[in-house]
Amino acid sequence: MILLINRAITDILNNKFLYIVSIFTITISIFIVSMFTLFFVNTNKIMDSWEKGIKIMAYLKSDKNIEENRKKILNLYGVKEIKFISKKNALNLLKKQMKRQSSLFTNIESNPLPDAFEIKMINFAKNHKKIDVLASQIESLPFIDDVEYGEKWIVKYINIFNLFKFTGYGICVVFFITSIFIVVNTIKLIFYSRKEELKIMRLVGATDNFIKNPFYISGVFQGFIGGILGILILFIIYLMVLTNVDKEFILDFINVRFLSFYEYIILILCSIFSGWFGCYIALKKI
Amino acid sequence: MILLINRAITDILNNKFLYIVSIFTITISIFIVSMFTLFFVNTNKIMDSWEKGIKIMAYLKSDKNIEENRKKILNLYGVKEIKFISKKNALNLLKKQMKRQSSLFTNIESNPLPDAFEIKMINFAKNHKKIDVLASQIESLPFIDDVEYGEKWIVKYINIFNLFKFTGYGICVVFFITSIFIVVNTIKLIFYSRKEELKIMRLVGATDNFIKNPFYISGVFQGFIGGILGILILFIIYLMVLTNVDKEFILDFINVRFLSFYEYIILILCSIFSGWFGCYIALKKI
Amino acid sequence: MKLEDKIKKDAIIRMFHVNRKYGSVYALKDINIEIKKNEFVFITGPSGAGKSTLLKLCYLEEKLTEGQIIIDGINISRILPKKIPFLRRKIGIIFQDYKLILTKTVFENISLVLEVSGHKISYIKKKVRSILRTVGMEEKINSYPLGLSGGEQQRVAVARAVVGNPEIIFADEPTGSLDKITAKKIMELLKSFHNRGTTVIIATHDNFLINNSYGRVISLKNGKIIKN
Amino acid sequence: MKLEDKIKKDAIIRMFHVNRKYGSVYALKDINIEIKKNEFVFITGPSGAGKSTLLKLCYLEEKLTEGQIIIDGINISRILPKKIPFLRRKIGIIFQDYKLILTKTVFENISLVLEVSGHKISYIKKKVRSILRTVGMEEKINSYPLGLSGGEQQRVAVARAVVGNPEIIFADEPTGSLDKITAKKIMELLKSFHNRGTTVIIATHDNFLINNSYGRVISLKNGKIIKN
Ligand SMILES: Nc1ncnc2c1ncn2[C@@H]1O[C@H](COP(=O)(O)OP(=O)(O)OP(=O)(O)O)[C@@H](O)[C@H]1O
Ligand SMILES: Nc1ncnc2c1ncn2[C@@H]1O[C@H](COP(=O)(O)OP(=O)(O)OP(=O)(O)O)[C@@H](O)[C@H]1O
Ligand SMILES: [Mg+2]
Ligand SMILES: [Mg+2]
Repeated sequence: MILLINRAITDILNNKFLYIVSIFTITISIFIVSMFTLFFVNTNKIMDSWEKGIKIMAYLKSDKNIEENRKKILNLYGVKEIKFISKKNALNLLKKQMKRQSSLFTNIESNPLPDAFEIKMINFAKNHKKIDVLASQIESLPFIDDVEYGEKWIVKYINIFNLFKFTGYGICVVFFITSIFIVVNTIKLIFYSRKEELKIMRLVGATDNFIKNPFYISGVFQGFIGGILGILILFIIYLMVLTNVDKEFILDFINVRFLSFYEYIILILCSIFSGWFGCYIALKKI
Repeated sequence: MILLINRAITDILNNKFLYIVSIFTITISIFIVSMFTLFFVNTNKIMDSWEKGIKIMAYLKSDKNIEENRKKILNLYGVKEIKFISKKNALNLLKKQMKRQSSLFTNIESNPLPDAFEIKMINFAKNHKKIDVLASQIESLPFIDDVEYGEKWIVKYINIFNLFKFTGYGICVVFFITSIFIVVNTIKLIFYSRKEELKIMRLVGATDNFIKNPFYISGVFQGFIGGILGILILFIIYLMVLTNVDKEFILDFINVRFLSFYEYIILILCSIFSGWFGCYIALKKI
Repeated sequence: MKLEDKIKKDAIIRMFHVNRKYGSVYALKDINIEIKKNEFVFITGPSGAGKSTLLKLCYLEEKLTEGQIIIDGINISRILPKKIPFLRRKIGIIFQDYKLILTKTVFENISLVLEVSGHKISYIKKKVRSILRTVGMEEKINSYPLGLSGGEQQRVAVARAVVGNPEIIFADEPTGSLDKITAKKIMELLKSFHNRGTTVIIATHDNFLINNSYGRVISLKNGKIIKN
Repeated sequence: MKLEDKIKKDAIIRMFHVNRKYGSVYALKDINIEIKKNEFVFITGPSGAGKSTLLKLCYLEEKLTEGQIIIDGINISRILPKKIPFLRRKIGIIFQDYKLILTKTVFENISLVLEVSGHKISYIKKKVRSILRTVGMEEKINSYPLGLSGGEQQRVAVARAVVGNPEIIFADEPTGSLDKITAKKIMELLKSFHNRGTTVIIATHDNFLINNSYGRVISLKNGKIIKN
């Protein structure tokens, strides 16, 4: 075992240039993947905050059985939360929303607005078809007068969320695969330039494992170092951006955050995996 | 010249594996860059459509010199377009917007709303500080009663636009640089595994140019092929996604488009450049 | 008594109707050789006669086109791939082009053979040093092959071939880059292994080596045996 | 009359107090040699004596530690880098380790020398073929070096060295892998170039070559000249 690690180390020292190239490649790949993760993690929060805003307004007939009706709606699949908004609250809200135009309402005596439920949905139901279905289910309830749910507006936004989310996930997956490809390629190239050496080792009686194990060790090592460096570079850039950019500019809107410990671990594991996998693929045909 | 191209070709044939790896790497890099470009081009359109919505409402004192006042505002830096909204139009708009609550307005006789200008800004001014400045300039005009510009709302959205835009541009630049790095690395590695050959050529009297020119030719060639393949792969994936994904889902919202001819050319030029530049860097130290 | 058992008793290497073709050209044609344990054999012939090819077939760097080769009781065209390393550990090879690993020092190149068969570090260090002394290369123990002269590289190749105390030594032109005095020392070394029971097979075109030595001579020409 | 002009007249190669150190060890120490145009010189000595190093200094593969070497009137430690290729085109080199390009065929390896100096394809094809015939390798014209025997590779290396009709030929152990008959043919080839006016410098440890030949002998040992 000590001999094995020893061999892996001398191997790295004897082929510094190749290992530097390979670690550098892994570093870049991990940097890109983690940069994207960072971007995605942060924009995802924006999307989440938008999503929270999606709700259905259900206007009630003048039926006073509010608690009972609320339960009926709660039983529908997809409903998460229901808030009752009395006609009085509705008018106040309206006045507040329309500051300037509130002068319109000063002379009104009777309140023509209906009572309403504000209905929030579980995440799963936040899809434009599912909302349609839920809305018509609610509308068909006898105590409901009318249903309103932003229609076009809501559809638009849900579609943006989904477009972002799916392309986001897609890009992340593509990155991960391509960076593994690139690492595999680099390691393959390294093997190519060392194939004579491996042939000689075979000829003096080395078994497959004897030849391959140090490569796996150094592959994992390269992955580990590359991963750490990649995240480090990202972190440095992140700090540089954060100190140079007008802080209010971003911070008053969302808390841009760096990766969590959990995400670190995942990224470094991915990096180690790609080093290992690169070796695996490159060694398979030797 | 024919001899030169001849040598470049035999060179590629003699080192198929190395060239395949290198073209493959360029393909991947261009694929990533162009995927990102595509993503960015399409989301950018969304952002643009949002941006168009940013406007300042300037409420007028009861001054009838509308044309003159409009001109005064138009002279301010950053103003692009001004639309006059009379009090009557404003009320109609309000009624339309509030469908449900429009019953509120049925009994109103006198219109308490003021006349207003809806002011759109040039792109350059779409920054939350610049809007602040412009708004207070407008407010200080004698014929203006009050100014309203979405305040928090607008600031939020402008910040989102900018966050997206800047990280978007940033990611694009980082990609381009890293993919050039990776291509350079790959080509360096290829040179490394062929340095003996180059040394021999030197020893039999080859000049620098004699050695390097075929490499440049094949570098450009690799870049070209890699670029075409990368875009091709992206296009295939794009078609696959487009045929499989629920069409309304995306299309009713924005027209997702593929790259323009102009963008193709840019990408392929970038790819060729990276092949050439990879050679340049790798050859510099030889 | 099986055929293979019978052969094992008296012959360590036996070739039956061995052919090796490259494209349509025969590098070796209908070779039949039997080499006994502890024999000292020269394979000779002009450039391109097939000497190296013959050795390469024995240590499995090249594959047979037709025929059978039995080494130490093992039919090498039927050997399981994972057993090949263990066969090779019984063999010491001096390659015509040395085949030193350029990224490893002289010490590392030689110790590799011992590491492969799992020897202890302390033993390896002692053994490598002593074998380098024998070939007159102890001063270059930490040099890299590219920092050695042609003859020095060849001596390292010799040292690597014999360091594992192999049962069979294949030496392909082991003294081609050496001056007469050093060449004689290397031949003496090979003979001392022979005296300890090793089978030694030397491919060479150098008549001087053959004339000043003892042992059997097999002459090849154009891939065929012309004298045995 | 400047010093360099004077030398040009009678000597094509002249070395003044040449030293070459590797680390703290001298591979060559205080070498003073003058070689006239159209001389035929053997440099001899045991393995590690410094023969190859001496040649490498002349064709600029290695750098001098101290001293001056003047070749064809050019002081090679002061030569402009971009002029080196043109100096090398006047020189034909047979490397001890052949230095064939493994990814190129025999034809491509040899034609490279002619392409480099801008010859026409038709001339190149004819010339390469004829030189391969001379060394007995015309059948292997489309082989790759790894598909050749050791001696065949060496003959390709010889062909490459002489194909450009160089003014000086440096031959480092040019017959080390060749049987006596082929070796003799190669020596004849080198002599025929000598007869046409080429300066030939051969590094070898093979006394047989030297004894059966004509020409001046310079003996090295441990980096010093012991006989001139
Ligand atoms: N991999 C190969 N592909 C094609 N031909 C080959 C290959 N290896 C060897 N040959 C041919 O087989 C013949 C015998 O080669 P071999 O190396 O056995 O000769 P040799 O007797 O060792 O010669 P030398 O004394 O020059 O080393 C040669 O003509 C050579 O060109
Ligand atoms: N690059 C190098 N680094 C360190 N030492 C070197 C280097 N090249 C040669 N030497 C040493 O210089 C000495 C002379 O080497 P050289 O190759 O000139 O010997 P040679 O006379 O050609 O021997 P041979 O007949 O074995 O080829 C040797 O001891 C060698 O180890
Ligand atoms: Mg041979
Ligand atoms: Mg030498």
